[in-house]
Amino acid sequence: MPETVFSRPEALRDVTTHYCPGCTHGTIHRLIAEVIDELGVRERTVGVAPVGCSVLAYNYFETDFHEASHGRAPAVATGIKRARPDLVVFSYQGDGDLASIGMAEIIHCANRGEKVTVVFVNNAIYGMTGGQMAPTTMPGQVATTCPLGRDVDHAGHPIRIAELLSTLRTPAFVARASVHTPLLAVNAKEMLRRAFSLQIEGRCFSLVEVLSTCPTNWGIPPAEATRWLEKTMLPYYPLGVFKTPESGSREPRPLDRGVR
Amino acid sequence: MPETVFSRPEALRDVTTHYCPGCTHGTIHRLIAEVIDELGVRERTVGVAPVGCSVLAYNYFETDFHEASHGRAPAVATGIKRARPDLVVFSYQGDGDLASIGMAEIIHCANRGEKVTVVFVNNAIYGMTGGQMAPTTMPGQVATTCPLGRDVDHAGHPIRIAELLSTLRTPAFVARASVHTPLLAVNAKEMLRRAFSLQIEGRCFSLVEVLSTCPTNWGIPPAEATRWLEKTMLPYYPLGVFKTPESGSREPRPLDRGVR
Amino acid sequence: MAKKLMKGSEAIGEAAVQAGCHLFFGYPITPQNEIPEYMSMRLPQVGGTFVQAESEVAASNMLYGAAGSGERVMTSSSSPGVSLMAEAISYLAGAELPVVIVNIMRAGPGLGGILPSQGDYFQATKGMAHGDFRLLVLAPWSVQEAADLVQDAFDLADYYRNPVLVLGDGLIGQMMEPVEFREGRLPIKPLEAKTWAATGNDGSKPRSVINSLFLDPEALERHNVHLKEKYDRMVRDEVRFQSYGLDRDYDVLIVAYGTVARVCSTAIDELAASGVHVGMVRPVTLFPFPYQAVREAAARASSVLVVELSTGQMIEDVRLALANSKPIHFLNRMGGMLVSPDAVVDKIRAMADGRSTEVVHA
Amino acid sequence: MAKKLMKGSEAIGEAAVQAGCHLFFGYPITPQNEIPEYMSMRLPQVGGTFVQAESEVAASNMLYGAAGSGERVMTSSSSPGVSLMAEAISYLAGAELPVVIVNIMRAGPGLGGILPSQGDYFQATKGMAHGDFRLLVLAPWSVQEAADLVQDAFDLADYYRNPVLVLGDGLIGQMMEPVEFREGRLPIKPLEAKTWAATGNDGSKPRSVINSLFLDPEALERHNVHLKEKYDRMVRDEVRFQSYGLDRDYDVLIVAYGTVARVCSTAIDELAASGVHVGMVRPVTLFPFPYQAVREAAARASSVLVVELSTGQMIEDVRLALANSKPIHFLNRMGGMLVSPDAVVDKIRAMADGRSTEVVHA
Amino acid sequence: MPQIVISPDRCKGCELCVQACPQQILGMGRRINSKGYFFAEVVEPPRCIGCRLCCIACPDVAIEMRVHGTMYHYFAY
Amino acid sequence: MPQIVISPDRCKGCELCVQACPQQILGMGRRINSKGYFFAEVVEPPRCIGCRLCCIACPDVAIEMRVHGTMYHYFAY
Amino acid sequence: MQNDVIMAGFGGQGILLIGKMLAYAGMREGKEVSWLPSYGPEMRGGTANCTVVISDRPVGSPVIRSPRAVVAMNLPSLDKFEPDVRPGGLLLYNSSLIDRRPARQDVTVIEVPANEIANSLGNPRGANMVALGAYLGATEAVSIDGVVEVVRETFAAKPGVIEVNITALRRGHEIGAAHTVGAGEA
Amino acid sequence: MQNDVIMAGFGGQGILLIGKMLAYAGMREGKEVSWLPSYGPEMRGGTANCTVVISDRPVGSPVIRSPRAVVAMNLPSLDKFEPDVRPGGLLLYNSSLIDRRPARQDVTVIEVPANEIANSLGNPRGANMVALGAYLGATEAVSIDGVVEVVRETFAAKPGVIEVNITALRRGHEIGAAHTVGAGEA
Ligand SMILES: Cc1ncc(C[n+]2csc(CCOP(=O)(O)OP(=O)(O)O)c2C)c(N)n1
Ligand SMILES: Cc1ncc(C[n+]2csc(CCOP(=O)(O)OP(=O)(O)O)c2C)c(N)n1
Ligand code: SF4
Ligand code: SF4
Ligand code: SF4
Ligand code: SF4
Ligand code: SF4
Ligand code: SF4
Ligand SMILES: [Mg+2]
Ligand SMILES: [Mg+2]
Repeated sequence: MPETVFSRPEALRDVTTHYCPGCTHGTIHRLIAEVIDELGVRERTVGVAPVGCSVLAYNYFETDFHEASHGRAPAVATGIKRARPDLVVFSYQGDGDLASIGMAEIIHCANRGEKVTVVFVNNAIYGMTGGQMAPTTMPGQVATTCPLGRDVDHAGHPIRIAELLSTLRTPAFVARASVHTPLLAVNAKEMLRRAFSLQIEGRCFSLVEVLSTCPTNWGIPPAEATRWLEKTMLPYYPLGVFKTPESGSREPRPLDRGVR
Repeated sequence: MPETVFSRPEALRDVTTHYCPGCTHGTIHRLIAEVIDELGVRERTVGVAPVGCSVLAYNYFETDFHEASHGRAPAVATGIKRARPDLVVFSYQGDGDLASIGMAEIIHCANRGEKVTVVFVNNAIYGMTGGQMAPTTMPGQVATTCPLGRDVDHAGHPIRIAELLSTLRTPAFVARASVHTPLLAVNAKEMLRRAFSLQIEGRCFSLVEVLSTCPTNWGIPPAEATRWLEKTMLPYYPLGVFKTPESGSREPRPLDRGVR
Repeated sequence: MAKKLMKGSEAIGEAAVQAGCHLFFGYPITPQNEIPEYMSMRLPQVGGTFVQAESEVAASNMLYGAAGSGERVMTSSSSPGVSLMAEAISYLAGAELPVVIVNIMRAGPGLGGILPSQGDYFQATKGMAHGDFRLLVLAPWSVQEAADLVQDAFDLADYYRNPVLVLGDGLIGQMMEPVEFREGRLPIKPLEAKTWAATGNDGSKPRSVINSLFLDPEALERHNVHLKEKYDRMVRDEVRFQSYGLDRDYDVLIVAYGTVARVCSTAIDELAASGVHVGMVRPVTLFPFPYQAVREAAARASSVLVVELSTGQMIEDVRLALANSKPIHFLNRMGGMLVSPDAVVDKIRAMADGRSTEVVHA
Repeated sequence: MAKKLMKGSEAIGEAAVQAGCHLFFGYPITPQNEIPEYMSMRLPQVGGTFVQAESEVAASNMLYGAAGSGERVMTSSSSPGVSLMAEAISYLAGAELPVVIVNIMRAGPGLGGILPSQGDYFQATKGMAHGDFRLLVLAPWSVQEAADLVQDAFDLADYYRNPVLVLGDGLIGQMMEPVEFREGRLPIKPLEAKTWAATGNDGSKPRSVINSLFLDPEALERHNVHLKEKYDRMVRDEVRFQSYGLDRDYDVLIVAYGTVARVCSTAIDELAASGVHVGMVRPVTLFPFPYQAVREAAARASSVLVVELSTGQMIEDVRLALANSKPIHFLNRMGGMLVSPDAVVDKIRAMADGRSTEVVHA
Repeated sequence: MPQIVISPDRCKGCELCVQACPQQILGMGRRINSKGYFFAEVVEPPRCIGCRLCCIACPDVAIEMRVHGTMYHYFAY
Repeated sequence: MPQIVISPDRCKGCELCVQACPQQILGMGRRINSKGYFFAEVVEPPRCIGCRLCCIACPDVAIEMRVHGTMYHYFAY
Repeated sequence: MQNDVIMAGFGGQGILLIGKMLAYAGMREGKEVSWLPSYGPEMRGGTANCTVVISDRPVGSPVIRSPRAVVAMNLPSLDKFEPDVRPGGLLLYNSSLIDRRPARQDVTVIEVPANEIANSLGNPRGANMVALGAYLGATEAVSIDGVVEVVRETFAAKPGVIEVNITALRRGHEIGAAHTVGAGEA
Repeated sequence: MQNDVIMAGFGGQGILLIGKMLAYAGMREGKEVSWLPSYGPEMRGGTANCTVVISDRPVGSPVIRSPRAVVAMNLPSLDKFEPDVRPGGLLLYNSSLIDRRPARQDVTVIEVPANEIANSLGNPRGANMVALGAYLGATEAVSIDGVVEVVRETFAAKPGVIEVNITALRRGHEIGAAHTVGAGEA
């Protein structure tokens, strides 16, 4: 009898997604679903979908779901978790959603130490609305609202969410992963597992930033998109764990001290 | 003929403020006004007042002003500066205003590198509305919405704005000062001068966080309030310059690197 | 329970707690800071949770998450803060979540002032946010009624799966009056278990998805029709109003709501003492508006006086009710200024002797 | 200039640029992404500035800052995004800042869908936010008119020192039609220098403070009275509407706005071909609403048909206009579904042969 | 013996699996599926080493793997 | 000779100047000003060293300083 | 029958507190009551006032433009509210801090040296209690015994101040009683 | 006189482009025109369609429920729009990708092997031009010469593709012209 050693996880519904060919949103979905399955928490997990290409995430996971308003998923997750601390709550958010309009909500959710898990999908663009500049768009990268490429003098440099959040004093798990190669995807899953586990143990807030491709709005085929990610995004968005509940405060010290 | 060596700066209107006795909002106002005078830019300076105890700041400075909605002063300042890059634009904001409701606006304003100056008055409380907990309220500190003292397990740890903003990649000047002793006030003025100067030179965004007292809502007399600030706030909110346009990126590196 | 002297804001908080509200999410704003402050003290005592949100935007979205989990939840704010909740309130209505929202109105527009106003009537009853939806809007005129309506609001919200707005003004929030909480209060509506709540799924029921997105326009149209039917049921079943002085003949009918109606009641009493009889219909639900009650009571009067703390908003609903059948006069103050009983008396006298002119619409 | 085939969104952007709009602050949202995209390309060409804000909240507050500096500025969004601007719009009205806001409506409530809708009528004309204020609301029915009204909007905003809202729907935003921009266009209002702008002060004029806060209630009341007078002037001077087919006798009068009115015009033409004459009044300004025009045109009809892409919002203004003088019928679609000319024809036929029943209000 | 099963209807033809396969035994076919995509196929099944990199890379869970008998994995997954 | 001038009507009686003065020559008077505050007074004017710490500490710009003749400052201000 | 009063003074004079005590005592006597503070501009250091209505029937307007009585604890309060007292009404003023006599001739004016009395009782913070006592003495709006009860409850946590406050209340009552004024008819 | 048409196909087939070219050519002939895309659900990979109206008088409804013509470039489009064609109208379908014949009997059906023709012209991306040509041939909604002009302008930046596209257009035109259908009366 052949044994099935790789197949769709239970927590991922058996439907075709609306994602474009090669879009790694699908990969990230699968990794989350695998972690939920492996931790055995599917029946008490509630997801929060963002507004972005993953707006229909509630159609893809075999768990209860809330569809949040644009950027406010961390607040919605807070409401759920405070109402029902026994649930496992995760939000799934894009970079426009989390790093632009939802900046206040993610920082305060992390800073309050809400025991929720945030999966932050950074594809350096607004996918759903057709390729506008995101806070994470790379310098020089062309987008529909920066047709000549992102000009850092006008729009600033890309925001690094993992770095930003890891400076908060409240204990948390913060990591950045990528799924553009299978081995990195395996590592991403490990990060997600740690993130969910810490929540389940009631330890802390957790966030995994996952670099993702948007072949459609980057205007390049999927395989090339993984190379672009590797070449352009990876040097600016280093992978790894930025903060663990044990690692304490990581904020910068003053360059020079004030007079005392 | 006696020479007047200390008197009200021109940029500070000759009126009595509505601030409580001993409230250091008044001191901070004066320092800003002195800097404006000394840099000779009063006639082309436009201030942005927050919603908070300093909501009436427009009555106190001898410059044009905008009254912003709660937390959005950095967006208003952006609008002004983009419309009229020749103006010197500063916002004056409290910790509820800037660090709570206005978190997204201050981060994105700083990250875009808007050439404006933000004076951030951190008094660890919501002054105007009667002493509710702020994001900057100290652990254990009693406030009207944390009557048993701030519980970090429930509300998280105080947010350090200077540290948070200094991790952004876009060049900026970020410093923290205090005015609870005269010598520190002199240093605070120096920080403000650098902040305004960098704006005037068109160099970068600048923010000076100034620790401030709220005798009324802390429920202690002014002199005691300065001691409380010194003892409780200062160890958690170190003074100094956190970022200069030259000092580059200060974001934390990963604790462990991802698999490549 | 014995009567307690309570501030309106505190009575609102206590009423919510007694109605089983377990979670409160809010952000300070005058003149209703005492509501979150009370809740921060009181909820932990009953095993509930108070969260000071980072903003009204966040508070209203926390409400969404907690309500979607099936708990009784509340937020409160004042005018500018409510405007920041607009998007989320539209989501709450679209996803049919039962929540109670309290707006202790202050004067606007913009930052305005912090004194009482009724300038948010249109926002509350008609255009709160984008999309076609309605809130059930309850307008108390006393601290006791504020407490009662807050309790009813939770039942109505659960029954209709719709946000309910309690619309007070700074006076309701700030004044103290005796309040009594009925013991053993029963829900005013038959309530069912919230099987729709998203609380995890073990396969024993269909998945719960709290949602207002319908990409298929036919599905969204069906949803809109469903919502409209719900609002129509509210219109049919939930109209509330109070009559004052309609047991005698009267020449003028006053229409006013909230604390303004109380001021009018004093004026009516004073006029009665001098032999002038005036009636009043006080809408308690602003949506649904008591069109019929106003129409019927006006039929017995020769003219109608609308009193509001705004440029004139409820007056449009009165005009819809009356359809030109009676002349309408208008008395208002704005910006935090209050209508006094004397001003109402004067206005009624002015109507009697022709010094007041009818409001005519463009 | 020669006619160009342009998408509505792009025509709106170009019209703004030609009206001297120098700054655009916005946040993407379907179905109007082409407006910010166009501006991001076009404004730098004319020395202007495009800023992609972090949110609609930020965009609307940037607008406030830039408008307070005396520049011509615009933002655009679609329904949920406009709800997020509510607080700032109240501030803009309170501080009397001239700005142009474009809302390309989509279906709601909540996230809803992205197809055309008119569900934001109440929000636009009545309850946009807290406090007593009004926006001037212009509703184009074609790409050309969208361009024209955007240009007029800047003049009206400056003249009244008030936000002007251009209310379109997804069709206006997405469709392409020929557009012509008049060269040497002159302002439609006499405009004065913006001496009130806060642009630094050298002592030659009083300090400028852009503000909506009035802690003294008497001052705030005066401000409210001042604003009300302004709105009354708009009501007196700015009503715009278009008559269609009123040059003949007609039995039914249609009232509809925006692209829905266009659909109705096709239906009217088709009916005329079969000998049935129907008239139409199309409000171009939604505030101020053309009450009188509707009333007068209805007087010649035996019944009125209101057509909307909502549960029925403008119909309240029609009812205010008619005050029960004519039976009103209602035809609507929702959720992104569109009214077709056939549906209008059928409805008119149904009204003729008694199959359609009058809308009666509670 | 690892066996790779690609679902023609789930495949969107992104070619990420093709890029991922260390044995280079995956390729795009010439047929179009119901959604209009060319879909991936295993060119030389016997050379598959069962590394599952293709499965992991596929964003659409279009690839399943079955094995007969024991096998070693490069990594715990 | 430095000369300290405290405006009774601007003073809110917060005592921050009293705390700041290294010479300890400032104190609170017993009179109430128009706003209901006891206001600060210079107790021993001749001992003033002109350091301006009181001026800097005062949140209400209630203290002015005038000098006759040259003087040195602790710090540039 | 309705009694209504506006009590006004500096923020720190304990005005809101005596208003609440009055309302509370009224409620305990079975009357209908309302207490309404000024919560004016979100500013510090201004004056504070509250309106208390005590009535036999449901309280209509909690806002009283022309109160039956005014208690003015400082000059700004007297300036502000003196004109509003209903003709025939009552005006109590704290002569310790107010150095002008009220001008109104058509109202009963009672001069209460509240701070002096409080100081003389060794209870400098008790001027508000003196004023409340005087108001009670003049109007009998509620019984002094009821208020004494309320004082005991209010200060239950600081038993040391109970008796001095009751003494202050009674001393005020004596002053007020010398000018008893009937309550108005509602 | 009014011509209106719904053109539909996969996202990548260049449907919106030929619709725009048609409208543009109409405008240049002095006609009133409108072009309306489906901008349905914010999703990827679905089908796209647009409605073009070309008329002698101002365009009324830009939304056409029962179009005078439909151009279906793939099966889902045929399935969706076949029922909507106005009786007596025109239905063009891309027989290269659609393996069923339309069922409607009350409309003129034109089979256009658009991809095959395009491939045979060495211009595999030109199937849309073939279809446009066929529509023009059948309706003469606007003159083919006008459209040729528009093609030249549209591809001005890529001169290499101009002639192949014009050829594709003309080949389509021939097919359509074999079935000429008059325009409707508005
Ligand atoms: C309040 C509001 N503003 C804007 C939008 C429009 N909108 C939908 S998705 C989106 C951004 C999507 O980008 P991102 O979050 O990066 O997700 P992605 O699609 O790239 O996965 C925007 C701006 C909206 N729906 N609501
Ligand atoms: C939208 C909105 N939310 C809330 C408020 C109420 N409010 C006014 S000031 C303030 C906070 C003030 O605290 P902070 O910013 O720390 O300033 P401080 O008074 O301490 O100087 C709040 C919540 C408001 N005016 N508008
Ligand atoms: S648009 Fe980009 S992010 Fe969205 S589904 Fe397509 S590839 Fe993925
Ligand atoms: S309340 Fe606090 S911050 Fe506000 S003026 Fe008083 S002391 Fe200063
Ligand atoms: S399992 Fe490994 S070797 Fe086999 S097809 Fe997949 S990637 Fe290639
Ligand atoms: S990775 Fe999956 S979707 Fe992509 S080509 Fe391979 S099997 Fe198909
Ligand atoms: S100047 Fe210095 S020494 Fe003189 S009074 Fe002030 S603090 Fe004291
Ligand atoms: S510091 Fe200023 S306000 Fe304070 S006591 Fe001294 S002089 Fe008065
Ligand atoms: Mg993205
Ligand atoms: Mg503060």
